[in-house]
Amino acid sequence: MTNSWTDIKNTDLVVIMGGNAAEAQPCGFKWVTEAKANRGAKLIVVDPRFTRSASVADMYAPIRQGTDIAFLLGVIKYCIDNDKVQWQYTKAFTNASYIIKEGFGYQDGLFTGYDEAKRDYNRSTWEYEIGPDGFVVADDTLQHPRCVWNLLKKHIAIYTPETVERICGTPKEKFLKVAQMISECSSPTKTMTSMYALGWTQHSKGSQNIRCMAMLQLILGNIGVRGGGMNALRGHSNIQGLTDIGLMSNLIPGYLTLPTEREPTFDVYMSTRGFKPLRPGQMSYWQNYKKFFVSFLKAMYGPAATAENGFAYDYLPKLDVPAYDVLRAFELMHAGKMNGYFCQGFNPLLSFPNRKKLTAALSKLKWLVTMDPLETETSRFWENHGEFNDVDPSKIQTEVFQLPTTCFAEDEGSLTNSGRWLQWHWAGGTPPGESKLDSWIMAQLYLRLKALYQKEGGKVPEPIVNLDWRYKDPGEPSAQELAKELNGSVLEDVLDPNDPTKVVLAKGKQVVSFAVLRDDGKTACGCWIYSGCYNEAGNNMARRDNSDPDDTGAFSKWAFSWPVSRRILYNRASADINGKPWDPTRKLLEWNGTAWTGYDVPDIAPGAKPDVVGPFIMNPEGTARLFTRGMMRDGPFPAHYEPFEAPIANVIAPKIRGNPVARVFKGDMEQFGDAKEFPYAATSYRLTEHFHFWTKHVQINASLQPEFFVEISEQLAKEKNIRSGGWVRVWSKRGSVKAKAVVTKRITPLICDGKTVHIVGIPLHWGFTGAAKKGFGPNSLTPYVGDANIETPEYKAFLVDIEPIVGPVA
Amino acid sequence: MNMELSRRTFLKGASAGLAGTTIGALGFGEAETAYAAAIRPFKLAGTTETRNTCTYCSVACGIIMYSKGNLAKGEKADIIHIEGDVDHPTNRGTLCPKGAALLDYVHAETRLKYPMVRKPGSDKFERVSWDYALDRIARLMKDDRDRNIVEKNNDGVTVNRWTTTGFLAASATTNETAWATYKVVRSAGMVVFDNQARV
Amino acid sequence: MTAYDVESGDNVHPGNPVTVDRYTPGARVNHWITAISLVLLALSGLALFTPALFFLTGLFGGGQWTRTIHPWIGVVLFFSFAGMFLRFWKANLWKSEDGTWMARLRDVLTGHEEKLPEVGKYNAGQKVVFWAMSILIIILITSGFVIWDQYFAQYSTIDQKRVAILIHALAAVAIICVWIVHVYAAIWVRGTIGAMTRGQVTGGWAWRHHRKWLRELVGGKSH
Amino acid sequence: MAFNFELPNPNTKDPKTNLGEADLVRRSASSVPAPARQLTPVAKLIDVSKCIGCKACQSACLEWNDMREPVGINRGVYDNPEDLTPNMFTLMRFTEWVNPETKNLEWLIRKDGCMHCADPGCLKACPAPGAIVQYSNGIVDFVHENCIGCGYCVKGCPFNIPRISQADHKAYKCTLCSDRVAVGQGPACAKACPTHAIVFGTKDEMKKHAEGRIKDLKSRGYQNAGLYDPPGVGGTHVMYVLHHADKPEIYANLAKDPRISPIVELWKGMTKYAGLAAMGAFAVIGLVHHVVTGANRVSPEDEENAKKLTGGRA
Repeated sequence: MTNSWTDIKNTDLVVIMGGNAAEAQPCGFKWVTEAKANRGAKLIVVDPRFTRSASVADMYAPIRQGTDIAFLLGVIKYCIDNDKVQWQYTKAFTNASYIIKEGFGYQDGLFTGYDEAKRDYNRSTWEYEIGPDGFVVADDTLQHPRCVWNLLKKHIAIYTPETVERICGTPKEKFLKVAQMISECSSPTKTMTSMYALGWTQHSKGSQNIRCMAMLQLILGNIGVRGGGMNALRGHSNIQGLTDIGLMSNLIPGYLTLPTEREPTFDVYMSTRGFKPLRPGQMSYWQNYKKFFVSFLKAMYGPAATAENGFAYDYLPKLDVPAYDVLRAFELMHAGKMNGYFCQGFNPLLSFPNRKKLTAALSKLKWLVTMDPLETETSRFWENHGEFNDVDPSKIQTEVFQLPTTCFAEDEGSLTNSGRWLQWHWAGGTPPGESKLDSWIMAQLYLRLKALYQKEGGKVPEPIVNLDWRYKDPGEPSAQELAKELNGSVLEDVLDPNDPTKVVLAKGKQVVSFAVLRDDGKTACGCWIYSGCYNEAGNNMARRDNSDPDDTGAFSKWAFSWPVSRRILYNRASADINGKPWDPTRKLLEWNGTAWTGYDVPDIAPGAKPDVVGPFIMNPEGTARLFTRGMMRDGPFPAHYEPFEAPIANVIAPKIRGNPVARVFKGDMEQFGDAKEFPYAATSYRLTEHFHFWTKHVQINASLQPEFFVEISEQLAKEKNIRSGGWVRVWSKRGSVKAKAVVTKRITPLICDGKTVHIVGIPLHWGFTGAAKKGFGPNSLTPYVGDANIETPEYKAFLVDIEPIVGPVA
Repeated sequence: MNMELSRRTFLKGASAGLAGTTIGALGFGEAETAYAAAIRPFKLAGTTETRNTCTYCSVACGIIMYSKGNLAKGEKADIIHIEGDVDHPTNRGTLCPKGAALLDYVHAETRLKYPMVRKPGSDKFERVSWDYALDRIARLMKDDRDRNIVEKNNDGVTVNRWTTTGFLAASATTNETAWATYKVVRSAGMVVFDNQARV
Repeated sequence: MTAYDVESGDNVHPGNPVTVDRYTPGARVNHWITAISLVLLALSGLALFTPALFFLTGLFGGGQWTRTIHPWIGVVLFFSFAGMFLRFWKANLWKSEDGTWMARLRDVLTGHEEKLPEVGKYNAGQKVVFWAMSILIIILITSGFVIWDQYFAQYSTIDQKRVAILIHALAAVAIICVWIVHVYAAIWVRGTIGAMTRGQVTGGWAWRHHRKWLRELVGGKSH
Repeated sequence: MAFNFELPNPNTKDPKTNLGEADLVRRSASSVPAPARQLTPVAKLIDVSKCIGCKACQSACLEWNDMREPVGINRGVYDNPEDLTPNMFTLMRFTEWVNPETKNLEWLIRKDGCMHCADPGCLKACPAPGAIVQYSNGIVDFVHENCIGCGYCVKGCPFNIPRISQADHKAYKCTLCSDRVAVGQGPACAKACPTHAIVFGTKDEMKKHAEGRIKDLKSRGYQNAGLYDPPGVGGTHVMYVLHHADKPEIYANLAKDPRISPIVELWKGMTKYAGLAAMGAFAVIGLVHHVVTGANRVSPEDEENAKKLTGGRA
């Protein structure tokens, strides 16, 4: 989220697309109802199903899953065609006026530089034209044919309301009504907020779905303002935190990146991370990269990280592929290239696509360790549960450890919500049996591994034995100790260069924020963006002052939000080029002639002149990108691509299947089904009564939504002679499930490219453990392919067939 | 913990909203002592309150756990009720159907209590001690790492990459646990490393 | 010829005084089971019928027990009465003299039986009681099942239950009234109760109240 | 302040109850002295137009009341359990309704449960003294110690709410969380409701709040938006804001003009008195008759005649 849940009350228009907040985040959705009740805000829901969010919407428009980009580019075109653009904002704060290199082009659904064999682009032409002064060439009049604005207009020209209807199946008049409502928010005094979640990410072009809406929000001037923004609802309580802290194959805490093997030394690694400004006078905040990186290495390896050894740069593993994401992990497992696997509070057997493949993969492991407070299907993947898990234990040689952990009620620490709030919580219950804290388990494993290396020696012991593990009780580091490490501290006194008698930073003190971090090894910081969470002022994550001056919804004294307790990202963009708020009634920051003042912590130097320094300081341009240069693998602009399994061919580029650069492993391409064999467009989702695979263990929730079902329209039910409440079989090229049928008016067939497309909805909460009835999950059916940029599996759009059956004899 | 502060600020912030609603209506004046036979005795009287955050989605609703026994005082604490925290800016005391049933998560029949191991080819879990489990796992890790870690790639670049053992991180553990996990996993050279954000 | 309303077991014993067998032990047991059931039903029913009489639940071990037992006693009553019905229905068929008897109800109540036609084993009054009981018991058992929620809740709508419970109440009132008449008559007409206790009446009683029946008994002996 | 009707966190230290026997205004099958004080009437307002059908109310209700519902099955609908039960005091009822005027689908979701009528049919029908009570703040509550499980309340209720437990044969329904209200809190469902579709306060405040909501709904084109506070039962202490108040029946058959069934009125009214009178009359008549005419005795002549009749043949 660029903004926060409580800020949503400041909006004039909520667009829920690619999400279902009422169902998945009801208490956050409250702020939508508050905006409606108190500001007269309107709610638009665009979704293949008439969801619980739609039930309280002012406008609902159906859309075929996997066609959001066509819809959104259509809206952008509508806004531009009808001059519904926040011009001052677009001109000042985006790269609309920048000139793109000669030779860039787009045609037949492909950008320049496509290599079909590699399924990848040579992205060299997706770049700005750099002038002799080393800065990007711009044309503020937006006349230049190769300026971003004109390229954009050219790129979206095909997305007329007719084309949108043809691709998305959204009736033209509904699309136009939505586009009109959205376009009204181009007024500087009207804001729109975008609420999205996995309905956008779980596609082979998920990143572009989101980026497309971000572009729309930029030309409407809705980024950085109260009641605006791009708000990722996020699924799990600390998914944000785990990502911030970089628990991913290619990440280092704070969105730094793990070196690749093309970066053999510290200096080579840093050389590509200079980030010098691309426009005059810009901050280009990543210029501080080295400070954050060195402080991280000091936090990891302490005294062992020295300037001489490049701060133990060699200890870090170097990647040979972009990332070992979960899909690659299970691909390797399936190929017998992995021996051990840990699942910490994670249930992959139900979470990743193509369950058959997952079971086969897990069966090839030598050993598997699961850590969970609850039973999981993964920890019992080897156990036979009839049709629900049809395996033969005697044929599975995996050694499985099931380690019992505490749950939220029994541990202490902080969680980061989707609004980037780090909130501390306290333990209040005695753990059952011998269950233990996850941190205890990790510490115990580490100490034992370390002891083995110290005793026996072995390959590359240094990173392990030199890991900085100086805790009061090494066997059980306390939450406070770990939190302080994340915040960072001073390792050696830092003296004032002008007056060596003055100590600027005193050894042993917590750093106040990342602003004082250093690249000389005198500071350590586990996660620079969290710096400030636990400084000398104490544990700021535990702050509980819920006062909110002038009811802005900022709650700036509540807990801690990264970075440096900033509540709204890019908040400088809430004011115009002279620093005056776009909407005085929704003031966030204001330039008082010498400094920025207001309700939030400015995300720009307090003295940075408004007409000089752009708001988007993380970009070397200082502006936001309508054209992303080479940053994304599948194009500098979003373009419509069908899902890999689509009921119709790509209307714009019939030859292209799916996202042309999405990674597909050998053997998986053959496992994609086509519309002839599997005529119905399926999608998967959550229900409000359940949370993933956890609440099927919870008696109350199990009773509120007891049994696995699929949802279909009355028309399809009639065609297939399926009775509501009756049993059906649903199958794809990869698997088959049995479910109850819920026949509903909330799903209606769509007409796409002249063809009737029926939608099959498949919720995901059932398995073979817990209190609820045993059932299946959609991952028995879904294809093994992910987003081209971040490899999130394509759960939201795939093909199935369906038939009525006689119920299983229970 | 932090109860007083929050209570104060809560009253400061919220009393205006409350004045003349339920409390006002029921007019706390001469409170009557005996419960009416009709009315269930108030079950939270004398319980210990602990503030926590809902473990489910990223709205991160504030919750209060009510327990018999006080963990902070080293007593055995049995949680008997969980309710939304009205002091919390986001949820304002409300909870969704999952959050409102958190109590049944804490006390779920399928909560795990003891370390278990399933031997190759076996059709059942067997209870083991923590020491057995942890020593065994550490051993398996070391053997696999020593056998398979890639120290240098073909170009002789030091890569210290361990790809034959992987780690999937949780989505509901604390940032502090996440950091401890990161340190352990990365220092071992593991790159097959991911979390729930992927899906 | 055998008489229409002489029942098996009826018999005359010449002597001083003459005695007449009116009810067999079977019939008497049957009667008293029915009688007790009816009384218990009335008491438990009334307890739930009006708060004023709720204290009667005390006799049955409280409200829960009263609610539980009442329908079961009803079942007992139903079968027990069914037994009596089979014994007595024939003798209770309506005859011409019953009309005349009814027409002279005044003389009946003032005890001028000499002014009445001779009647058989049952006079019109007794027959009315018999048939009223029969009909009311059918109504009560039927409506009773409709409101016996513990087992039959799902077989009727709430509206049907409402109607049923009203009918049940009305029928209950009626049957209690009929019962009062029955009991009073037995007390008022001395020598009657013996018929249901010892099973016998004196010849004089038979001569006075059921002369036709007596004649037939005596006549019957001649063959 | 974001929201006006936020409910306080429970006070665990010294919860003082402020609701008791002395506040009873009605007691089933018995009478109570007029209370010394009149509590401000409270009400729960359910704004159907804000409800997202998330079932948080059901969840909170089960949890707070220490009730659990067995795991059922899917019957092709979202309603679970399929109906109110002795454990499940409140239930989301889902209706997919196509608005004939706009042709748009409207997913009508109504939280069903006890309406806490000012004139409670259950209490009127109940034969067990003190099994059902009504407080001066409007709460109608069941006292299980006194309940005999006869099910008369089910027949008396115009909304089909009470359910009889097959386990302990007692009637159950929403208590409006009398135990929470007694100590100055709102019902568990209202505290939990994520969108504040359920709010709780004094009845006057709730009516005022409803007016605002209705204005907002009318501004969004719901011309027939209105408050559901049916006069037929003297008004209720659980009220609805409906976007189509002109046809409550589309909300899973919400009674259009609910009142205690005339049959129940007849049964608990006339029948009772007339019946007792009739029975009394019969008894009295008998007595009088006996006094006037005396016993009907068999005379010696009768015995003689009987002897003659039999002896004649001897």
